[in-house]
Amino acid sequence: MLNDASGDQLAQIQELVDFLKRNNLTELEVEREGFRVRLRHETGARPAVAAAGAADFVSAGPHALAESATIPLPAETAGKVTITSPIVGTFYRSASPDADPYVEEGDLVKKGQVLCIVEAMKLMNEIESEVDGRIVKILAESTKPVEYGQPLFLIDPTPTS
Amino acid sequence: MLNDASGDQLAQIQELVDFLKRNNLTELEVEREGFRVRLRHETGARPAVAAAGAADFVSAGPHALAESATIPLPAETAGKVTITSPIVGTFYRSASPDADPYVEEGDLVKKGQVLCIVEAMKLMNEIESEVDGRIVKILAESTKPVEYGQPLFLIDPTPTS
Amino acid sequence: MFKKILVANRGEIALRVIRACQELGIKTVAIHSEADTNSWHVRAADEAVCVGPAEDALSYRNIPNVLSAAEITGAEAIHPGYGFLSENAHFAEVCESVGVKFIGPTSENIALMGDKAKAREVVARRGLPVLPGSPGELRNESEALEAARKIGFPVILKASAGGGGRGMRVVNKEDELARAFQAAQAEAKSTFGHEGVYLERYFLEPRHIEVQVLADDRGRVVFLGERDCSIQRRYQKLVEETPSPAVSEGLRREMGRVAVEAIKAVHYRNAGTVEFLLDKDQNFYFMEVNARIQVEHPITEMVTGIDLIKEQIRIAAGLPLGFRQQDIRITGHSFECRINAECPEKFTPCPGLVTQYRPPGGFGVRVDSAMEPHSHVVPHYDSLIAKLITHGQNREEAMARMRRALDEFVIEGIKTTLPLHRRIFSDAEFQKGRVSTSFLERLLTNQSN
Amino acid sequence: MFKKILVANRGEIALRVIRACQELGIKTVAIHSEADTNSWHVRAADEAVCVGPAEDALSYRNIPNVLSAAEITGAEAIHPGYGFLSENAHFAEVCESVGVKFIGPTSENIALMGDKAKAREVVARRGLPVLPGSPGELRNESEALEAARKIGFPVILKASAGGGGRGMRVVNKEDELARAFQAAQAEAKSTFGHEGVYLERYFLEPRHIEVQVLADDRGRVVFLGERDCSIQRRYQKLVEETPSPAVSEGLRREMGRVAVEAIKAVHYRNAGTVEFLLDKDQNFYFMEVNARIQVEHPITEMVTGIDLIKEQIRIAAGLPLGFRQQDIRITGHSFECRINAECPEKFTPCPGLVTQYRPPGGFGVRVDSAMEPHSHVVPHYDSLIAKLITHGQNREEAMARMRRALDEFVIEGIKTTLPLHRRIFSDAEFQKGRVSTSFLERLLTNQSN
Repeated sequence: MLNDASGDQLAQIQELVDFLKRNNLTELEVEREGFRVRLRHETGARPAVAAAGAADFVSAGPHALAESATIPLPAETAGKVTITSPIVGTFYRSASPDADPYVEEGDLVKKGQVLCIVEAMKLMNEIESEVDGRIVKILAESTKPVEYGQPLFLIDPTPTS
Repeated sequence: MLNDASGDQLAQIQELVDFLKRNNLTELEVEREGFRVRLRHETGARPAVAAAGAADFVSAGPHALAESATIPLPAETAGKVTITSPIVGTFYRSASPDADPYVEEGDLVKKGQVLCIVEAMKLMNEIESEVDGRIVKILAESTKPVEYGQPLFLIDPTPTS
Repeated sequence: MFKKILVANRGEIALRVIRACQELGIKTVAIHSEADTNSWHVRAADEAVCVGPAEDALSYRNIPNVLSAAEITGAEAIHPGYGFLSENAHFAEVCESVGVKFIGPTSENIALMGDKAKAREVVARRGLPVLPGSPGELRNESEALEAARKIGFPVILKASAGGGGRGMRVVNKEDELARAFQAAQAEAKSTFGHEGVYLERYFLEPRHIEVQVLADDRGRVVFLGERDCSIQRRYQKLVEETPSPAVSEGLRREMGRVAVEAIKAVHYRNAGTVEFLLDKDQNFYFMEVNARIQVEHPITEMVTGIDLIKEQIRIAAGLPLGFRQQDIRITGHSFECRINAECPEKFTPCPGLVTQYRPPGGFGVRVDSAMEPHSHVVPHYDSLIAKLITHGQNREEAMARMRRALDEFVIEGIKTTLPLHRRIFSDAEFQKGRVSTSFLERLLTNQSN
Repeated sequence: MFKKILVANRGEIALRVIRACQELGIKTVAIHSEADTNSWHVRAADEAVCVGPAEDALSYRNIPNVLSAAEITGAEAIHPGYGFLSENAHFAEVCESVGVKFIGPTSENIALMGDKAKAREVVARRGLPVLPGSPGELRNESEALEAARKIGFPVILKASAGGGGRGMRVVNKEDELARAFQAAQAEAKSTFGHEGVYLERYFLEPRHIEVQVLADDRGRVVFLGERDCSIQRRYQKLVEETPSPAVSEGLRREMGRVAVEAIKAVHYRNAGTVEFLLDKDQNFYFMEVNARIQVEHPITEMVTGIDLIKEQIRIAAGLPLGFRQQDIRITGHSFECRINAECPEKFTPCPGLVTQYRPPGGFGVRVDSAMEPHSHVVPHYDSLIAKLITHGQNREEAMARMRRALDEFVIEGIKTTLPLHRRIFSDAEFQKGRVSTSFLERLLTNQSN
């Protein structure tokens, strides 16, 4: 166990996580041939309670949106920069319905370049890139609400050599 | 343990988990030939609740008695027979206040021999030995109440060779 | 007043009684089987005594061990809760003979109430409306036929010693009677050990209405409104409410008067419930007296503010009732849901480890339960694990609150009747209060269609 | 009626408001900071919007983000709870201007009530008994001296913009006044950003009595009895009860009449609390109006049966009050304990992981809390984690029930004020109802001796 390549390792750790949850453990530590895994799970009612709660919970609104938005996997984000929404509002990829989007996936952008607008209380807030780099992924859908901290863009920064 | 293929390992850990739960443990650590497993299980409120509950809980009565009685350690009981009270009542080591005790620690007893009396509702119930053997320990105090299943005697049975 | 009471029960009702004692400043002794060593009621009590192995016949129903437990702990009185020894006349009698106060009716009360045909006869003699039926047990088929003709079909055959729907037979026509009589007798014999069978008028879609009464040693009797227990499945109640949406203020007073008369007729003492059948034309008929505190007592407490367990204890201690009929005020409306550890479709018990437990809270919500996070529901006993009770200013608010509380209630790891309760409370007919004892069977039938 | 309400708060009060909405069939939007993503109030709501990082100035008090959250979710109204934006006149005004209903008083109400000296002036002009004090803010020391001489020593200096005991100075003699005035001004300036200070008579061992009122859009005002909040530590309430053991039926009516007059004098709308100081001779003086729902509102609900949050929502929706003064009945007695995550000796906050959590249950016990087993008490906010409320037929029963419930309450992993509450409820003077606002300091002093 745990002595293969890292992809397999993740799968194996996932297995341990499932095992931990299935048995309602709070902590699990496994060590073998130089590998050691220690898991802790604050059992807290989170997933169970959500499941038992109102079905409406994931049916509508920004919460649902945040849940279903394309959240990048840890591997994808490694070394990348995520631009998140600094405010609550509505996400627009272009300045007006007729205008072209500020950026597309694959575009090269400069630090300070406008990437999108988040409208809040009739005010258009321009969101700028924090780095030079290439847009890897656009994570929110135009005209849809976004909450504070919601990931909007994934950018692969240009090496500052 | 834990040196087989990973599927077996999980099965083995599962065994440990069951063991942990069955024995109501909160933590278990096993190490063997370079393998180490550590399990934790927040068992729920048991000890915490007792501590937070009424202080009276352990102050009086048969419950307190049962708590404070000399409960033999597992090592002491290995291979020994525990005679428990089959009824609720008052434990007497002798037939009357003036009489000698039925048995003392170290005595050899026969199966069917009367070991003590448990009085319940003015009835004297004679408790007999279930085996031939030697009284290792007397676990209850004369004239004190005993509950159902409370250990009264620890007997080292004579080998039936 | 007593200084120490032994609570001869387990689960939510044991905890309920212990709480009442704590509030009265009375010490408590819990009893428990080996399966319940870690239960909340054991930890909540001041002392605890193990009285036997898991099987209730050998522990919670073990009269010598229960009485010995009272003796060795110096408890002056025993509260039996419901079930187990609560309606055991012999136990009540032995308690009396050894000088331990039985908190409940007298052994004579229990014996008489246990013989339903006889109890009904006594009440009928007072001129009170009794469910039309045979004057007592039926000796043979021809007696049954004669009684049935007098009453008019359909009729129902019931076991004198019975309860919970066992040993019952509905008979629609004369020519069905003979075979049904034999079958009912045989079932009564095999189930209850006594073949006595009686007969009564069978009503279609009746309501089950019961009136809570309190009677002290000095002959004062008051009633505390009624409870509508029409939501049943095979005579097992699942939801109760008070006031009944089918009972007007005038009818309430009249049922209360009859209940008090009936209680006086049988010289009943302590808390009791007079059960009535209410037909579609607002006629009501005395059926029986439940000689114990009932599972559904909390809804009466919610609308009257009166703690029925404390009243039971006070009456047993010889104190007079502290209030008169005119002091009783019914305020608002209350519902109770009995949450059972059962598969909600088939009602098979579903014991196991409760992995998550989060009761609902807030205004107007009461939970009577001995469950905790990580509790084990053991397979040996009743499957009732929690009573969820709500109170509101009116029926609509109490109902909305129940819906909210049911949604909020989290029990994971075992199956419970929570989904069924949610379904009942979102049913339009139920919401309108238009239910009878056949409501639930119909709801369940619609489900499977 | 509103279809969707945004709840601009967290913790128990957010859950309290969400529960009321659920019972009214109104959809809810929770807001939360990044520290509260997994909180119960977030999961209980139909939708949830993260409005900022943990710091409340950037999240729960972030007006643009809170209003945007209402906008993007289509919420028609905002309930502010208590604290945070609840008494922010600017926020109420912005809500009105963007067409989102603020569930609470008008922005003018909030602004006036925030200026305590001015509010008192308005009430005094109606001829109502107001705490003897300076007619408004004091410009300098000589004005202060003049006012103090008129009123008579001892006096207390308070910040107009203040609250919670900050910026207060008791002055016993004339020659202490000048220095105290300067110190109070400086503290007011640094704490509240406004140096305005006023002065009032200082009473030894007064009681803090407040009257709950409801006022609808059409000018109808009712009062719902009083609350005795004398158990305080540095102006932080720890235990509240209703009715007050110090208030007779006649005094209650009189305080209620004055409260209603005061509310009408300031054209107040929605739920509000009129605070009075009650001296040892049963004289009472208007102090201020709390322009929000209060932490201790549940005890009023327990004795009246009226859901104050639902009434707030109904009033905000433009509905008239559904009852008149003569419909209000005070039934029984109620206590509330505020359980804080604090070291019980020094009252320092004690955040952390709650390893065990088991709220008490049963008859007459209500828990308002957003805690669950394995909750995290985060360090960013108020330390109140649960409100334990009991109701009984009389003060004695409500008190016995509180003692029982406090013993039953299990919170492990963090320190809480539970031990202090147990101590208060076993204190003989408290049990007799003989307390004043200095009770708790004395209890704590005795402890350390």
